[in-house]
Amino acid sequence: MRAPLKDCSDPRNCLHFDTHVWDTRAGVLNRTGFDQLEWIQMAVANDVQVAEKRTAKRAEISIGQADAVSADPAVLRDRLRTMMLIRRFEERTYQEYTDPRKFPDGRQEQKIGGFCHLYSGQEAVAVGCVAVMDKARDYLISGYRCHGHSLALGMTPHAAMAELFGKATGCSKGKGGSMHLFDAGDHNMGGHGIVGGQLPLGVGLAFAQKYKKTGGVTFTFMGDGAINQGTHNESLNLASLYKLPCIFVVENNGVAMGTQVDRSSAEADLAERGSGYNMPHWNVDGNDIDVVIREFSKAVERGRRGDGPSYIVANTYRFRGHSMSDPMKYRKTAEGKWRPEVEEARKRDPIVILQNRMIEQRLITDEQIEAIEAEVAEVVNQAVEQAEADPYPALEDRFDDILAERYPLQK
Amino acid sequence: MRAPLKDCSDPRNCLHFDTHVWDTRAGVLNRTGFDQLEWIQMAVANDVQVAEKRTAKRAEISIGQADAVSADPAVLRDRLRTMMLIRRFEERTYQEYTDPRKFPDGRQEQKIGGFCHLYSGQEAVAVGCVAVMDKARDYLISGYRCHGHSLALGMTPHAAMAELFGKATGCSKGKGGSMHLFDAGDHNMGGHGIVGGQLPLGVGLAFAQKYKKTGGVTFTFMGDGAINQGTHNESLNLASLYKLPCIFVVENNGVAMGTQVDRSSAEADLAERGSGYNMPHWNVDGNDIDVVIREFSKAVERGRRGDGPSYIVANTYRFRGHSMSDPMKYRKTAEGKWRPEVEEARKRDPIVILQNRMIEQRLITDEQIEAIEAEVAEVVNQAVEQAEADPYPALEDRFDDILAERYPLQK
Amino acid sequence: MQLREALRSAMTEEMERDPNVFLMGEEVAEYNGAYKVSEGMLDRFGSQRVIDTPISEAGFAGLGVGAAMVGLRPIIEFMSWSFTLVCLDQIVNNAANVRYMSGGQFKIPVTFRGGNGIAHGLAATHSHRMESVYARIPGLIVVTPSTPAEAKGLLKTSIRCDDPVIFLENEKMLNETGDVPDGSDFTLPIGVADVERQGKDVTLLSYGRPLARVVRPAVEALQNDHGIDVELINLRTLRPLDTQTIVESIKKTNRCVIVDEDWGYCGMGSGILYRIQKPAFDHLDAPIEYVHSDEIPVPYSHPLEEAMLPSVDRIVSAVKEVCYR
Amino acid sequence: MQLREALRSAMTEEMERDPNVFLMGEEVAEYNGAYKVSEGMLDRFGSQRVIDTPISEAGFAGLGVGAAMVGLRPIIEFMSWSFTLVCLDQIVNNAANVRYMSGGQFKIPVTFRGGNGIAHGLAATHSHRMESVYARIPGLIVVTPSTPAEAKGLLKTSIRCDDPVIFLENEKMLNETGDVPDGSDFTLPIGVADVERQGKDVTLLSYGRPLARVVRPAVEALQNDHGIDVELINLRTLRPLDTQTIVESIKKTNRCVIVDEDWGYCGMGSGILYRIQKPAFDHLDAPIEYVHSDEIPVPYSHPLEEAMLPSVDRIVSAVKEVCYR
Ligand SMILES: Cc1ncc(C[n+]2csc(CCOP(=O)(O)OP(=O)(O)O)c2C)c(N)n1
Ligand SMILES: Cc1ncc(C[n+]2csc(CCOP(=O)(O)OP(=O)(O)O)c2C)c(N)n1
Ligand SMILES: [Mg+2]
Ligand SMILES: [Mg+2]
Repeated sequence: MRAPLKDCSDPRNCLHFDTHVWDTRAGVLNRTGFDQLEWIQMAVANDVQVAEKRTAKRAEISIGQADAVSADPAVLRDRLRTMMLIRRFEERTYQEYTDPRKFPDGRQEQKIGGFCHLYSGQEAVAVGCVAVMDKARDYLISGYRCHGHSLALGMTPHAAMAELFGKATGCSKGKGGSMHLFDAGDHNMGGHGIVGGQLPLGVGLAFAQKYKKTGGVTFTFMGDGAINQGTHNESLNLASLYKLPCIFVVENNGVAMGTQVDRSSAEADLAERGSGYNMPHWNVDGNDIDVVIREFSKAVERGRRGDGPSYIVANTYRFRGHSMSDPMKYRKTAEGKWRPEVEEARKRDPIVILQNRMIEQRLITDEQIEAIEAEVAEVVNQAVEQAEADPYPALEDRFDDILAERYPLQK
Repeated sequence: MRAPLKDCSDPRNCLHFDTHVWDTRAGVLNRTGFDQLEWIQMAVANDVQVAEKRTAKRAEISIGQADAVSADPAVLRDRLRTMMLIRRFEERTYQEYTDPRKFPDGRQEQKIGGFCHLYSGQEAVAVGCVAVMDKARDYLISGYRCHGHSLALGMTPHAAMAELFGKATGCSKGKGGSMHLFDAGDHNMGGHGIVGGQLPLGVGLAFAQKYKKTGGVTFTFMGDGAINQGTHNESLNLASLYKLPCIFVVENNGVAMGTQVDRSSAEADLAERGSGYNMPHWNVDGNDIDVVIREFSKAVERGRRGDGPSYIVANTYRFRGHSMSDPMKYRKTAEGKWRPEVEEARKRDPIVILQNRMIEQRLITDEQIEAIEAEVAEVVNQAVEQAEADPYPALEDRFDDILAERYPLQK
Repeated sequence: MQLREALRSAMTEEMERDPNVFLMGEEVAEYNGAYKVSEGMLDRFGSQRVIDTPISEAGFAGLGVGAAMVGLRPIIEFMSWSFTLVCLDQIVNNAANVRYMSGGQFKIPVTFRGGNGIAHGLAATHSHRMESVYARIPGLIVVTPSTPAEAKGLLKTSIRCDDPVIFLENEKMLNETGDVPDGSDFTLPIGVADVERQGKDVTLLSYGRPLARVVRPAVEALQNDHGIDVELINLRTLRPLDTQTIVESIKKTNRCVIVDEDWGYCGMGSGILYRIQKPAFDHLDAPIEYVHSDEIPVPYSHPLEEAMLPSVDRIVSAVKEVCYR
Repeated sequence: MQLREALRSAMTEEMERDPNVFLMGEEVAEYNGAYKVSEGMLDRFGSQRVIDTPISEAGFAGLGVGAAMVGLRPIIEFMSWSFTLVCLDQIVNNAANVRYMSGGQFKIPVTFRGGNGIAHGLAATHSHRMESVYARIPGLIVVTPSTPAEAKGLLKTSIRCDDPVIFLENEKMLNETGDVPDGSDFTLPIGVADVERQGKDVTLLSYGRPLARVVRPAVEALQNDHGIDVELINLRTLRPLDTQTIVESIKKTNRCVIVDEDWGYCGMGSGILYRIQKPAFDHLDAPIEYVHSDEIPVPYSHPLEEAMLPSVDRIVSAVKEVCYR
């Protein structure tokens, strides 16, 4: 029924990712190169040779408490549900974006404006991340592809959809839109439209956590394209110099708009971009939520212990186009057919991976999965209906929320 | 007579720097960590183990044609003279900056305005660099500490001093000042005041060289502080992605203003900041001009061959303060005495190193050195006198040189 | 011809004319342009001259300036001028200052182009109107077309120009169609405003996107519904401003209204107002009106965004006000 | 008290008052401040609260905004506002926009401060006057003192303010001395201009550094040598502008001259001019004069730099012109 879990055939998503190789210098967890098999073999060979010396250091980062295998089945089912909810929300968003609102007089109107970037295919990263967060003290900040992170953090599909519709009931009162979803209560620090612009903010959140000694950590997300912004260099260095509990997560979905990673980064192994900052940097399989949880936990522990930041590249795949207008020619053959990579990626669908694993481990049945499917579809349905019925903000509201104070101000 | 050439006692200037260790991946020349002896030993051990495999790769970068030892004695003497000229120019600039111009009526006026950053102590880097350049097709671009590079490239001390005095005869007609020395004829592309701002320009110059297939290379200089600007990430990646003949040179003089390297960079081995871009990156002893020449030549050959950029950290020392107003407290003990590092650095004076080596090799005599000393002092003297006698630009000239065209413009 | 095609044909012709011209930017090559402006250009000119970049605006903007210093003539496309907030230093301190600081030793023949301003539903980060920021800078030229013919004629002159040009398009303008004179010799002058419509009652100044969106419709409404005969000046170049054409017009009409989509305070219209209020003072029968966007971050929600923008109604009211009607 | 001491005492008092306030910037701690503004503060507050940064303006400006989102009150020192050309995005899109884009969920109580404008002999890259660039942005507050008392009183309010404040000092101002009221309760209001001198003939508007350098001397010369009685308004806050105080004054004097060191076109004075020309139009007997720096990159050479700046003579001429004398 579910596509069976196969050996990974897309090297980008291959489980080699979570084989990490230790650099000989203190605390530096190195990466494996996914497109340089020779290098991987070499690294593994070295690993054996110097295994003795490394054991002490490897122990430094122990496996997190949130290890999937030992988790409560209810928790696992909840994670699966969240991933399925995100998928359903995004696919519905796709429909809502492309189906205009139709008025009795024949007029049509786009329900969702501007750019809209869907998260389908990357769910394991956001949901895995939130699984290791302590929401009382940790923060998450992301780029403009932020629906998944927001829902994973607890935003209701209604608040998200209403924001996409520009309604007063949206999480940002309709002022931010798809790229700028915020929820202070969820410690969802946005939704940021400028590529790389959120990185210094993430460092600042982590700075505040250290300053106030909360023990919290901040997950700072970015895309594979964002690593080429200047803020990347400045933020990594600051976070490591000040030993801040900032966990940088590169969601490497292989492409920035239409530019494949090997055409945007001189070094195709993106974890390497995290070297030079005296910070652990490694690749993980971003399609396997259990791997995400295990690997992110290490970074969380390191952060909580006061040892500073980490740099994790979560390798995954974006099922949809960059935004709604993207014909994805870069994924098609000259004849306009999908390239084999797309089929391969489908086989590594993070939701299917988790479903199959849970079925295998008898933690869920096909019937239960179908029940979840129906339930999240209904939730999203209702969110859309309610958002559609909700009012737009009053026009005068556009002048609110600019400043917190009234002026003249004397304090 | 000359302070004898000792074993390096400042680890920053230790000859270990030019021991480079090969990474196993194609073409990547790795660095040695200068403050991590264990790592160096480890690396060397590995080097032996896999020496076989690496031999082929190491051969890829052969020693440049400009190897000091085999060079013409006249050429060597000329290099020494240029270094001594720069030193004399800078020390005289120090005097001119601090001695105001005195008028008969008792009025005083500063001769040199604004910030002024002296190059004393770093001469081997600029002079060694120019020694490997083919000035018909190569370019050099630098930051605001640009007097040394400019003189090494052939700017007359008069044109430089007149610029510092703000005179019409200055290299930039008095419009640029100390931080913005340019000479298009010398392929001296400036003199740039914004830390890191010149890096993308250097990439652009190298882009033009590749575009026009000139075979030229561009030396793009920066300080150890500049590696923390965003442009560093963007420029390194672009240069390597496009395989441009851009040679990044970090002049690591140990400090950015008053901030020592270990307080500005999370990783104290600065060559590491060049990793992650699929580009050779290594440390060199920036106080030994022969090492500079040998190492920079490798990068030049790589560039000319079309293999792309290199990243070289030239470790050196700044004898003077950051700019003229710097009391250098960060180099003093609580009692206001110089810390031992300063004495150590003096022993590694790049001029003394070259002088002693040349004496040892009987390429120069003490008397000849003194003659050079007298000659450059006189040249600088005359430059100052002439610059002092030169006129300021006419006030109306301030409206010139803004745009190249006249408007309205139709073409 | 669509405006995007006019831009493409300007670039194509100039690249054929001069091998030193090349095009670089995010998604300009293999993707055929984020907005399809450069469609087909990779096929035509190859990957040496039509070049995709990583998302490194400071890097490739500066690359363009460096390449221009040694004789290339780069066309640097920004996906949006909003994104140049991350690379302003490269444009201001390098493109605009290097010539001056070197005492005139270098020319900087680079053209920066891309979509400027509000393109609807993109919210505050993606809706910046950057014209006043650049128009303020000595050493830069700022050009903004509003029709396909202007797009082609002005872009060609910009590429041929030896100074750095800030060329401001708008995403929503690209689909607009219009006639474009034939032949690769067609160019338009930089620094010359166009009196689009002669009129005797009031001088209306505008540029770029709002011309088609609201200004031209408002001019029609004013004539038809209010009998007000507007002299409409399309500025075309924002730096250097063609003050002479404007002041001549005000001498005739004695009234002036400026319309743009910038924020008012320290915005483009403020600069224009400053340039003309003194020479026009004795000829003005009313204060100069300036119709601009509300001074708020651009809201995402469609009705709010619509409400913040200059509208036909706002323009009509402002014109009536200066005409004391 | 020196102005630098006034700034230091404002920061020191606010850091003592509120543990969430901290100071961060290049060379603020161990070097005691590039211009000694923060001298002694590292010793007093320790390295947790007085923090040196690498040369990463975008990084630490954004760090300040992020920390402010969760309740800290950062004081971010820029060695020069000129250098903020490399980090404008962090200030415009993050400091100014995050509150709005989140529908008001976050306050951003960050103060950015440092030297703005021309500090002599620093040439084009280091002499930017950034006030109009920031004053244009909704979501920001822009404050600029001219005396030690103002520096202290305004900086304290800025630090206490829950919105992002752009606080513009000038390197050459730091040595100036003046009385500062005793007590840590002394603050001055943001958004209120100061009528420094009452006068009946002409309203003169200025702010920041030129006040002491040329404006106050010019006012004296106008009174003594020309019998012109100037009403001098020190704006103190550039956003929000205290339009009311200005217009009230013009109603009395019927004449107005603006003086700043910005470039004119789209500069600060253009914004001020726009704000007042309409409400003041019926009261103006002459066009508003705006005395600003020449519109050229700032030259290094001292005589050229001097020549480009507003001078006492230029101000006197402009005032005489609006007074038709
Ligand atoms: C500074 C900046 N430049 C360009 C853009 C336009 N842009 C938006 S998303 C995007 C691609 C980003 O790709 P990536 O970082 O890989 O994230 P993904 O879309 O794959 O999640 C680009 C170029 C922007 N928003 N900001
Ligand atoms: C973007 C920017 N920020 C700050 C400065 C001020 N500044 C000038 S030089 C300097 C230190 C640079 O140190 P480094 O890069 O090591 O070069 P060095 O002075 O040692 O040659 C600083 C902070 C500047 N010019 N530009
Ligand atoms: Mg991507
Ligand atoms: Mg240094």
